[in-house]
Amino acid sequence: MLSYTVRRLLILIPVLLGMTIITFSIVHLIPGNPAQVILGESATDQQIQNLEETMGINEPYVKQYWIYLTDLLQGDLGTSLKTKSEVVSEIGPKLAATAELTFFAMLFAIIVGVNAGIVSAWKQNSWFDILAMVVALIGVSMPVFWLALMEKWFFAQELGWLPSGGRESSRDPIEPITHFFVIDSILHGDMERLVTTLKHLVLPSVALGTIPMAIIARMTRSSMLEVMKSDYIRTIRAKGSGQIIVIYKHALRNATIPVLTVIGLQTGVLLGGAILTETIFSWPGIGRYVYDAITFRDYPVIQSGILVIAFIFVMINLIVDLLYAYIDPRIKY
Amino acid sequence: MDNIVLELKDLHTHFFTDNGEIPAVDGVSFDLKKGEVVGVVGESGSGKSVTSLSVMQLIPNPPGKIVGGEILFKGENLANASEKRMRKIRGNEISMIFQEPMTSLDPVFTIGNQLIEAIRFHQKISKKQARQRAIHMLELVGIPRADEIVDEYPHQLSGGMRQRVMIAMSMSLNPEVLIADEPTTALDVTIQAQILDLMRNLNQEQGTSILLITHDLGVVSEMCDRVVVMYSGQVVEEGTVREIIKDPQHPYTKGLIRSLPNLYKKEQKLYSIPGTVMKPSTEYVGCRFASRCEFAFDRCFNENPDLYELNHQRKSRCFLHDEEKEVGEFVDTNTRS
Amino acid sequence: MVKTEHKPELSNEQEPLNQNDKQTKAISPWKDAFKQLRRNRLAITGFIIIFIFLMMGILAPFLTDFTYKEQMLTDRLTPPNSQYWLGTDDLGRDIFTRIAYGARISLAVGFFAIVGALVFGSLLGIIAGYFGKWVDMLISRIFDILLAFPSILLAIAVVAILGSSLQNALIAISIINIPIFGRLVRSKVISLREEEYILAAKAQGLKHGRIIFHHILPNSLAPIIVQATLGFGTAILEAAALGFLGLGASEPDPEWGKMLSDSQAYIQLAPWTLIFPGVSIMLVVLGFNLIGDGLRDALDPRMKN
Amino acid sequence: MSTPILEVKGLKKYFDIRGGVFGKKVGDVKAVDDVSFTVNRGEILGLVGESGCGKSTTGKALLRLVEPTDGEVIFEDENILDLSKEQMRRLRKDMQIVFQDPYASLNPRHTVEKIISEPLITHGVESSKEQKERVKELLEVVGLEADHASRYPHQFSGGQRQRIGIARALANNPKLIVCDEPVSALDVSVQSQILNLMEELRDKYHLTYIFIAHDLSVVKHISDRVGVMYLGGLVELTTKDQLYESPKHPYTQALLSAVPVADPDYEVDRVILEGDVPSPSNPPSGCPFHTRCPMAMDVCKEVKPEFREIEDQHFVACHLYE
Repeated sequence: MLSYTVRRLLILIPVLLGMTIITFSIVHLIPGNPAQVILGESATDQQIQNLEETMGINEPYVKQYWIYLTDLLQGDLGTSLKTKSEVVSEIGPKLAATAELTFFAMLFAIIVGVNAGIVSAWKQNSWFDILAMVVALIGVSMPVFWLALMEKWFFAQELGWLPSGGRESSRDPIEPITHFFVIDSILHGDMERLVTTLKHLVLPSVALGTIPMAIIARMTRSSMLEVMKSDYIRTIRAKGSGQIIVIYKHALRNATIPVLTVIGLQTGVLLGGAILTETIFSWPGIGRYVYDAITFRDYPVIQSGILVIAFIFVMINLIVDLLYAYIDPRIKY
Repeated sequence: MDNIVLELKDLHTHFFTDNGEIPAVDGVSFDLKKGEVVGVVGESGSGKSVTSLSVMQLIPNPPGKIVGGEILFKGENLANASEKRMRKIRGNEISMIFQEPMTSLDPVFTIGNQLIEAIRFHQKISKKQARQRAIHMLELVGIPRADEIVDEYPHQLSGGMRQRVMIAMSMSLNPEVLIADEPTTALDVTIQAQILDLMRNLNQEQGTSILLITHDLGVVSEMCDRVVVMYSGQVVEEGTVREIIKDPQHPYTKGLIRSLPNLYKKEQKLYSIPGTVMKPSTEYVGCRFASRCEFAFDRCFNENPDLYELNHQRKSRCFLHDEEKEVGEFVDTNTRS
Repeated sequence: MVKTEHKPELSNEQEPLNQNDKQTKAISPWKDAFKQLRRNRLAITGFIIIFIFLMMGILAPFLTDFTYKEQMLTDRLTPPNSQYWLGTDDLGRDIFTRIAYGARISLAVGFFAIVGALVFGSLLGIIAGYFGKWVDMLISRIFDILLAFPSILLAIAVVAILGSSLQNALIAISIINIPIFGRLVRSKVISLREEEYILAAKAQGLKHGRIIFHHILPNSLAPIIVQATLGFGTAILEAAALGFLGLGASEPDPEWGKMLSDSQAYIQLAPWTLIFPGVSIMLVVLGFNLIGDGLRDALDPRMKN
Repeated sequence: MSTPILEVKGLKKYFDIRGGVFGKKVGDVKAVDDVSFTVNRGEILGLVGESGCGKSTTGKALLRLVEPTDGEVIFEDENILDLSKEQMRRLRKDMQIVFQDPYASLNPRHTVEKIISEPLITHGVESSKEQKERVKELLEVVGLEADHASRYPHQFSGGQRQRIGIARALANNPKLIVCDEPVSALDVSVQSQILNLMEELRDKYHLTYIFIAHDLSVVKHISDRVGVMYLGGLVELTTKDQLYESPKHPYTQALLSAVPVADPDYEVDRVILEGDVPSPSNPPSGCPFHTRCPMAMDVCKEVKPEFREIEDQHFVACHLYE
């Protein structure tokens, strides 16, 4: 297990380097003079020159990349052109906001998706199965931002059941401790605020989690059906075990293995989807941060935002791979 | 007759597929007595495995379904027993081992976990006791280092060892009947010898009745008291192992035995039955073997013969038994070159 | 009556095929798959949906009296009625017209992006899978890197580098799909290389080229076709997402994602401006997903026996 | 009769085991470890052994379908391991193989016609009329009908598929055919059809077979001489009568005694071997069989016995006969 972990970590090195090459290109390879492009038409020569110097644009690419990389390793993610402050100091609370949203979205996706998949497989061809699979099929075909817009319109604006955006009510901002507002409200011992926070989480999490939920449900179902046909399930039935043990103990554990991979990959979809969902629900997370940066052509922020999200995605997949090895004893290294 | 533990009466198990209804088991009857080893022999597609799965009600449904007949286990008809009742019987009173030891154990749980689960489902004993019992069973089936193996995963064991684990699991509750569905087919011959030896000992020491499903006449000859020969979903011949091998009556059995290369006999050329096994079909009316049979005559293609009872528990499904003369002629062919 | 003459004991006697031997004609696996697909009602539904949108795109000029950029400023945000079937947007443009023209954009972007990804991805995948060793190492690592980004993010990165336009969005979508096809083809080639019939081909003394083109390629086609069909759907979703973020089509192109983005502000006032473009995206993607699922069932790699 | 067509000297095939943090080579599986034998023109040499003994790898290594690690394979006075890939490709005309799984070895997307004509095209039969004629002829030779040519493999039964595989192997009139478990996947009644067919073809076309199988009775039936393999090496090689009547190696004795005989009167003096075959990645020292051998001596643990001729035509690798 240790050797496997170490090997997985070593494999990550070229991947992480490759990622930085791509994000490096965002700022340094844009056609024309990057400084000019970044600062826009109205920039003065002086401004362009200053930026060229700080970016080291006249150096060869290899050297520029080296500078970028060493800066990164020192925790320097560049400076926002819009706010003129360090990206690294801005990104923390936004990351927490995104993490909180992603967590709840994934929680929703996994709980609903896995259970719907199990029941569908168990009661194959029942009305529940057919309904669930139709819903899942529609779910995977839906653009996440459209779903978000529709939810916002219907549940927030038409029905007024839930807040239409933001993480908290603007009149009464929370004193952040961890920047995870659910945890912060608990730490403050403020139950009313906890309810408000959770209410704000419902629409964006459901919007963001629907597609992964549909995919997880489909995957769980087919994986369960596959496992249910296997020889060892027949053995377990031949021992006289009941349906519950067969399904929830043996079939589920075996079926989890492919489902886990899907969950890992869907986290990526979720993180990507966060850019769209957070924009629609004015969620002050990293997705919206990147979206705003796109609108303002704030290249250093786009660059760092993408890098940070990709980094998180890679780490989540690493965890999934390690979990894999934990669940499936056949994987040994 | 009173010591019959398992009796199949006119069992019909059909599969309902896109290509129509397939009578995989088409009116099978035979019995198994206490302490007896009965072999069910047949080639692929003969319905021997489906028969054994039917007894346990482990036919994947859909597409398979028992559509007729009785399965009497100590007088109780299992063919229409509830799932709840079957769960009590499976593993406890009738247990089963399968052909593929490599895939028949759950890969993500330890050997011990799977054994303990089987024991504790039927007997209310503590985990610790069940574990002791599991280790004891592993020792009984000749697994070395049983107290360590119990905590290992199936993939850490060889095929032969896994089949021993399967046997340990199936014997752990001292069932009256053990159904072994091609238990050694996937194993090497030296390992097969070990497993057959083990099964023979269990049969002799514990008095377990064994229903042995196999395609290998050698295995049958070594293990069984009586033999049932199946072809295309039906029993074509039944008798003691000596009768079947030394004096086969049905043309199929004859052909099968003659087409077997023998380790201890010199033969110039093997006999071969032309053609392949006919897939069972609901529409076909004639004898299932007629198209491959060198003795077939008109009646064979239009009518399916009954099982003729030649002697006590000696049966054969062939029109040639209709007249004494023809049987005589028939037996003659055995010596023909 | 016993037949007296017995058949000669000839070993190479014909084994009869099953009862229906005489009727058995050659059944090509492709034809077989096609037959199965035709029986699949969901897949047929998918084909119908895609066909309708395809026709809408092709026949757009004949279906409406408007053009997609024509602004009827007096009729802004009109709800659906007999004149404007699906209503108008904030600039008074007919939404049905824009959706019909938009079908052209979405289907074309989906098609070209996936075909591009398919060609480059398969090529790289075959090279990596067939030649192995360091070539495989290099190509696989590049795939790993590209797949390390959530796909929409990588698309944003590519568009950020190339500049935002519909064409660059298409290129971006193509690039993010390359590793998906590449990996699929690579793993298929590697698993096929182990197949006994490939070994048999080698044992016959067949040349590399013939093994690749006559054995490996035709047998890896099925999963590629399935992936491509599902890929059309994802590519359309990705194009819409880029359009929504303002990184794809520009004014006045009636790209569906962009239409949604433009109308966001009118969500309460004129929900139809958002409902119909969204439903269109969903239907087209659903159509491709249905076909893809149907194809997967029909082309099941484990051949029926 | 006894002119050698194929001589194998010290054939080895090791597969790398990779592991550790960097996936570097940490050992090897000695699938075939120093195997030598000769095959005479027109004979059938049987190779038997249990799974994992390396018999199949040996067969494939002879044809360079897996590249041997070391050794010589002399086919008609030429060491084929020295040939370039292109020379080897041309030589495949003369050396053919029939595989175990008659389904897996036929391309599911090709018609029988294409399957059988492919080797013809590859080795110079260009006119499509000639190809068609030959395919028809070959189908008849193996007992199929000419109109089967347009069908696909999935439309045939196991025995028929194996006939197709045999027809393909025969296409270019080969001299040597390696038969890699050709009847193991077949039912008993079909198995004898294929065995008889193979014997007939041998006589008709003066073929030489290397017949690999795990079923001792099948090998006995068809072979002239038989080699027994254990853990990557030959332990005994002699004529079939010698081998089955007076096996010398303790493994051969145990193996023969383990075969269940379809005769209730036959009392076998059974030697039941204990334990499993050791892993070829970590073979025991000395004689590979000493861990299970009922007659193991001290020397067996230390020294690997030489494979040598103890009687005329009878080769054994065992310290008992030194």
